[in-house]
Amino acid sequence: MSENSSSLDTFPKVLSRNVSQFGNSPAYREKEYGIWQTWTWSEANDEITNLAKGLIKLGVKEGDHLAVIGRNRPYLYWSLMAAQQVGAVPVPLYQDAVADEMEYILTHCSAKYAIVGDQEQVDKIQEIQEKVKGLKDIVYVDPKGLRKYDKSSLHPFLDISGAGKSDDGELKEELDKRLEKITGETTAVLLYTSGTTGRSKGVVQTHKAIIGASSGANELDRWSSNDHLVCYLPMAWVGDFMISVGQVMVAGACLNCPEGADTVQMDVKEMGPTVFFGPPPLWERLKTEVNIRIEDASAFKKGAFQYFMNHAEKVGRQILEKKSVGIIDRLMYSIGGFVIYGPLKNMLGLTNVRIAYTAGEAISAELFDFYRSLGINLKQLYGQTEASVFLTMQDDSDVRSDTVGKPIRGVELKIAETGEVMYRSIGSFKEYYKNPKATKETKDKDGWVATGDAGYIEETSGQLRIIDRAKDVGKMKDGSMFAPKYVENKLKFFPNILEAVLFGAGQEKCVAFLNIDLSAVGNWAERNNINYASYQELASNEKVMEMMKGHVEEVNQDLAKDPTMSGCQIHRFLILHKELDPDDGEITRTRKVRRSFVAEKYDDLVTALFKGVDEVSTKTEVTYEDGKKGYLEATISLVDTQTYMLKEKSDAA
Amino acid sequence: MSENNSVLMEVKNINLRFGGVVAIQNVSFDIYEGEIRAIIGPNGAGKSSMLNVINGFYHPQEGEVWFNGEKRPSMEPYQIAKTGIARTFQNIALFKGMTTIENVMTGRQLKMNKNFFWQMLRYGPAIEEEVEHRRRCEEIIDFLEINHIRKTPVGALPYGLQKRVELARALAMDPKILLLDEPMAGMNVEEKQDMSRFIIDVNEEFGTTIALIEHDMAVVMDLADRVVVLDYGKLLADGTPTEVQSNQAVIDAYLGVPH
Amino acid sequence: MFYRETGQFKSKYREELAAFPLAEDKVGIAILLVIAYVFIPIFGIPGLSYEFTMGAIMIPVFIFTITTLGLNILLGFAGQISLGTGAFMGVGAYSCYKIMTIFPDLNIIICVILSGLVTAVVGMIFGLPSLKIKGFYLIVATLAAQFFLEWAFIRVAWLYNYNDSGGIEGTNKEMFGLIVSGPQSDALTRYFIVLTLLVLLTWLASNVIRGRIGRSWMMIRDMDIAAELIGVRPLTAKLSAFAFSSFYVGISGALMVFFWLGAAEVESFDVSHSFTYLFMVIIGGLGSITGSYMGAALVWVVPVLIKEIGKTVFGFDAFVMENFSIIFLGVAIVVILIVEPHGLARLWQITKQKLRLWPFPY
Amino acid sequence: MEILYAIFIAPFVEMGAYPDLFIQALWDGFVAGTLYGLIALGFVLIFKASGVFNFSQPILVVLAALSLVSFYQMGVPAWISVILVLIMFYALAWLVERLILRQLVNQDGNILFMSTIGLTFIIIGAAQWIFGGVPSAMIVDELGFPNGSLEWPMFGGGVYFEMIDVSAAVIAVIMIVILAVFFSKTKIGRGLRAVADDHQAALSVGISLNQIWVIVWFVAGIVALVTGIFWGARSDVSFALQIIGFKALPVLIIGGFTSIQGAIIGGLIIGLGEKIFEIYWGPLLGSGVEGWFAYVIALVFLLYRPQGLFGDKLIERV
Repeated sequence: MSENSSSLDTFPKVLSRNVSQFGNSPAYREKEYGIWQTWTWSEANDEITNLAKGLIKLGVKEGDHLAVIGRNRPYLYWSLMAAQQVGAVPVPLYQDAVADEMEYILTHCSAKYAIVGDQEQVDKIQEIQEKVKGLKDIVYVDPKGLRKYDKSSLHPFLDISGAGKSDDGELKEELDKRLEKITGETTAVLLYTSGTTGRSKGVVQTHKAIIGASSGANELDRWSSNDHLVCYLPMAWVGDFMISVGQVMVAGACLNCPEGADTVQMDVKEMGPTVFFGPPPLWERLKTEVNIRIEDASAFKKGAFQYFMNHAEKVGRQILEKKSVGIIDRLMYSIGGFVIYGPLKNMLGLTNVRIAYTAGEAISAELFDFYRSLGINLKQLYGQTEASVFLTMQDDSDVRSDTVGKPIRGVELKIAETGEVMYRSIGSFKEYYKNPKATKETKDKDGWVATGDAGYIEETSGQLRIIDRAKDVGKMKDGSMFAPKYVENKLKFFPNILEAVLFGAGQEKCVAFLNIDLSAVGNWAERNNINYASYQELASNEKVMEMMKGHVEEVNQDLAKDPTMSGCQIHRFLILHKELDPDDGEITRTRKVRRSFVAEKYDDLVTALFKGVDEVSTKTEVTYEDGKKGYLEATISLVDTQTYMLKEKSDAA
Repeated sequence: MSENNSVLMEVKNINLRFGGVVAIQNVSFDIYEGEIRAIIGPNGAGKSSMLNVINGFYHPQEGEVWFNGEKRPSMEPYQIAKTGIARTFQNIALFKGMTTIENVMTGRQLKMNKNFFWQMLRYGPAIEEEVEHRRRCEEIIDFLEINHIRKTPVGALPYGLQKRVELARALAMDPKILLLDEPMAGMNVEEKQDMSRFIIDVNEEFGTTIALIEHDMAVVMDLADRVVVLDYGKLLADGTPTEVQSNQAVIDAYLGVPH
Repeated sequence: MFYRETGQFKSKYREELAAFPLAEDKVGIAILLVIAYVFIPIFGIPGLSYEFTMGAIMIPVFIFTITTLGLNILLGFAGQISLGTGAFMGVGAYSCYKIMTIFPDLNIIICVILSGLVTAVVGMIFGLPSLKIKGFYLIVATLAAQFFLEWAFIRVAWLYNYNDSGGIEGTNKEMFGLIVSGPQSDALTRYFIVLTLLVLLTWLASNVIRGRIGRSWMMIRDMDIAAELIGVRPLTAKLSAFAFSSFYVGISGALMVFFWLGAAEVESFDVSHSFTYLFMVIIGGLGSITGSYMGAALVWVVPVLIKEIGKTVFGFDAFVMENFSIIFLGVAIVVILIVEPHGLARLWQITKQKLRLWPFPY
Repeated sequence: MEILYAIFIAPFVEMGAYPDLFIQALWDGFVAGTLYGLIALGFVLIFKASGVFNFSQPILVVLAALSLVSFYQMGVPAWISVILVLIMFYALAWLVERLILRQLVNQDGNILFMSTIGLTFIIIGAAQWIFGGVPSAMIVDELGFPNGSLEWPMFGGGVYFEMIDVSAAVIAVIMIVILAVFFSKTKIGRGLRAVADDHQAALSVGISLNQIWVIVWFVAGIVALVTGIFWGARSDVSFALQIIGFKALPVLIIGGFTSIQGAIIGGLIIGLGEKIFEIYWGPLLGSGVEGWFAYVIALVFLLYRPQGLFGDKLIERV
């Protein structure tokens, strides 16, 4: 960043810097009406200012909370910034949250206003409006279907920003007054974590923290105003906020919003972003898709694909990392680039990608190498909401799949005696909103924040390595280490396994629940002439169980190699009769398993696994898409698996 | 439905014959501005023929069509289209050789008028006109949520979507009155719900007057402000859905008969 | 494989409406233009004599591409079949001849364009029956035009200035001090003129087709009743298609006589030629400009090459090779109808699609 | 005034003044019409049974005449030549079904139509290659047809009836009767009709579609042979016959695509019409109008009765 970055400690300041430096370059694009509608930084600034003035006119006071709900659209990003400008606190919410969750958050932060995307959100809020006392006005972006609604507390977005536009100076004066009061310590956003336990907590982040963390990250990866990316992850997720607001603003880059949820992939391909962020499941899905589509290609294409992918596996990473590679290999790689890698990246829309990030969970080495060998600079990063995301990142020269990188500028790390990773960062959160107790538990008086993750710093490389959630790392009955997430991730690296939940703390043996991946296994079933009508039917298929057994035993074999982990081998497992679903509270919206909740809900199944019976019948409550509840009954078979001795011994034998 | 009930269209004493076959016999009814008017009746009751009379494809032997408060002189279909009548067809009549967006653009044909010279150069007024109307079509595409199939040749689309593209094409004409010939025929329940929602949205957002033929009584009762019942080419009943539903003649002729 | 579409986004409708929205296609067209304007004039076609290249391949192919474009506009875009193409070319040729006679000082290019306009008017008149009749029936109407015009070319002596031969003949015509047409003109000069006209006419056709008028033709073609109910006036749509199509055919007829053959009689415009042009359109692909190029090239060049190779390499008698090329045309049309009724253009489109999706199959 | 007289009065005056010439014209028109009708009949047969608009029918006529004469010239006895031609046509029908129609089954009518144009080219090329392109005379005597002509004196002049024309008329009538009986009374004939109406229905009756196509093309070939013999006798046997064969198109327009009577009546209308017009009005236009007048008659018909003489009025539905 430029030398005066320290003085740019608030978003309004960053915005005006962008207007003066990059005024005519594109800041926001949205695919609408078939083309990419574009706003330059000056145009975006006008939009934001108008909206801010309009919000003042609407009666938004400093310190008010303003909820923002909807799919990724420029108007909503502007809403976040306009809210900041008027001194209010923007609170982005998950657009697919059920009314119940929404009610909790809106009540908790006593939101007075909401800016929403469309009719669907309006309906949802109006449903709970009676219970959420403080909520005064709703502003909507897309007027479709809302013509006949009662408009007393419902305003079209264009009216609000229109009011700001037609301002005679009075609002401007007020806005300027409020802008002056904003400092680096002012709250920039209130983000609700999708807590894996209990109700979500509101993380209060200041301007300084977010800008600081974003600057550190941008510096490492050399972001510039020429970068652009497509936002498609939920706006309420901290990652999207940090990238689409923090990093984009600090770099003066361009943010592209897709046309709709169905068209993301198409839009990414059209836009060809230079930076791309995707959680591991997305990378997994893309690769699966590639494999499925190649499977149907002609023998010639398949052969070429195999040949060049093997070659890429051999030298691709070295070439990407600028290591020395023989001239023949280099030549073959560039031919491969024309024939396979280039077209493949083109089909995935990743041709122009300079940096690709993955974070949130562990990624398998195989998957990681697949993308890197194609020449896509996929990197890991590690962070959390409380740290404004960025804690450690990987430098281009030192990228690995099993570590998460070194601390970025402004971050200090230490490992507590318990093995928990602790940090002190410029991006550290101010507090949990209305929850001083939790704040105290997490952040000590010296500013060290507990991550809740167990891990260690590799001596050779200085990179951080994460093992598991600190509280999940337990002991088994014989005292050996029980690290469920570590094992679950190994399981989930199989494309056929969507989710896994491991149980075994305080027990003699480990057992597991599995969720099969319906698309991958379904595809496999189709090719093997296995008929199925539903997830449940496929899950209870014997051949599928056989396959899962194979996967589990492979993991066991792998675990047996590591003396500290060999105790976590899975003795028995079952394939769950339903997919873990955020609507049922079993996983969070970011797809993290709520372990204790699951253990409690499926207590009968866990007991059965430990007891050693062969079959168990159960009845489970499920929530349907429309919010109605029902029951699902099933009889599930339990499968025994083979476990292995420590690697050294089996080798000898 | 509008409150003042001003009549937008009225057919008076229509008689239509093909050779010796009587298709419509002395039928009269009116359509209010802004309402959704349903025409129902058993197969062969003359419903489609009625739409064909309204949009000028058939010329009735006797009877008058009043539109916008004026008696309509005898006109060719393309001239009638110009007066602001658009329609969809029972058996989808999309232009199979074109994509979705091209099909919707055909709905703007009437509003475009730049001459051959500019068309050949595709420059200046011609391209400006093209852009202007493209924008309008894109809005309709967005409204009916068919963005993702914008560039798909319509022949490759599933039935339900084809129906929606056809609706988009009709809407692109910015019609005063929209005739829908069995818009939900052959659809499953979910598609029917979607289509009903779109019909209501169109009626509300654009204020378009809609006359539709539909078999599904539940749908008609939900959608329509008023219903005309035809049977063997004759008018059997005319009124609100509730009135029609309780009309004994209708029950005997139509509702009572399971089909 | 060659396509890298990622990042080729459009932020204006104008970009979206461009003739070649993809950068790779633009490059492809540029390469073709360079080949046509630079490579071939300098090097000819490797393996063939320069004179043969120009006189027997390039110039006629370009001229017949214009004819095919014209017929394709009518048949492929507007869906109106015509077996009178040969005679309409005659209209172009004879009217050009008359215009040159009446205005001896008029620039020949203007004469050619005027003769296109005359043909457009004639085409429109013979297109009138299309308002009432469709499909196979229209074939008869256009055959009426064909035979009537053929008759007129013989019986109306005014058309060929009452000369004894009964044919028409070009004289030397100059433009910017260069002899561009007639017995003493240089093949290369004629090549450039014909090529430039072809490029220009292709551009115009692609413009019209993508606009309002082109759409009205396709509406009539795909579903005439729906088109009418949407507000397309059949009279305007059909007659404009006949006129525009005939304009192209007429120009190609004039070019054929005055920039290629040098002289012509009624036989050059008879019904069997109409069939050949129809084949060009069908083999190339109905409703495709690219197809018009491919169809004209294939249908013209392959028989020429068969004859040439048969004569020079195998020493076959010309009559045998003539028949052999007729059989080739027949077989080609049957095969293309069986393999891909939409012609070479569709095959090319499929290939292109595969290249775009490479290495995926879909 | 003069021109109006020339158009509207003079021709009729002439007809009245020389009735023998008029009757001669009628007779010539009648014979030509019969032959047009026969070619059209070939179209109708195939269209009725397979929905294919067979553009190659005229060239089949040429092929029949040409191969017959060529076989004879090679030294094969006349009647054996006829049998050889029939065998050849059966083989051709089989090949067409195998190589073309079967590959294009379920395709649109236009495509089938185009494929028959392709077939036309193949036949032209092959026939010219094998039999040469030189016109030759039809072997009328050798086939045992009566020679010479009859002259009936009347109205102070005389009308000539060529014996071969009389034979043509008689045989045409016989063929039509046979075909009519074939279609309405025999099992195969009814099968053929069933195919045209409904392919599924025909299949369910147990008739193979492929067999039917072979049969119908063969029958069309027989009709072509008959036509070829008589037309070859009237003019030379050459490829010019093909152009004359196209006259069957206007005949079809007038008579309808599916009607056997229509084909004959249409043929007569065209034959008589163009002959009379050529003789009485042709000189006004510089003669040679026979080349296109038939099409004009058809056009006029189309404009007033688009469905032809024997078709039903269509009600368009949407």
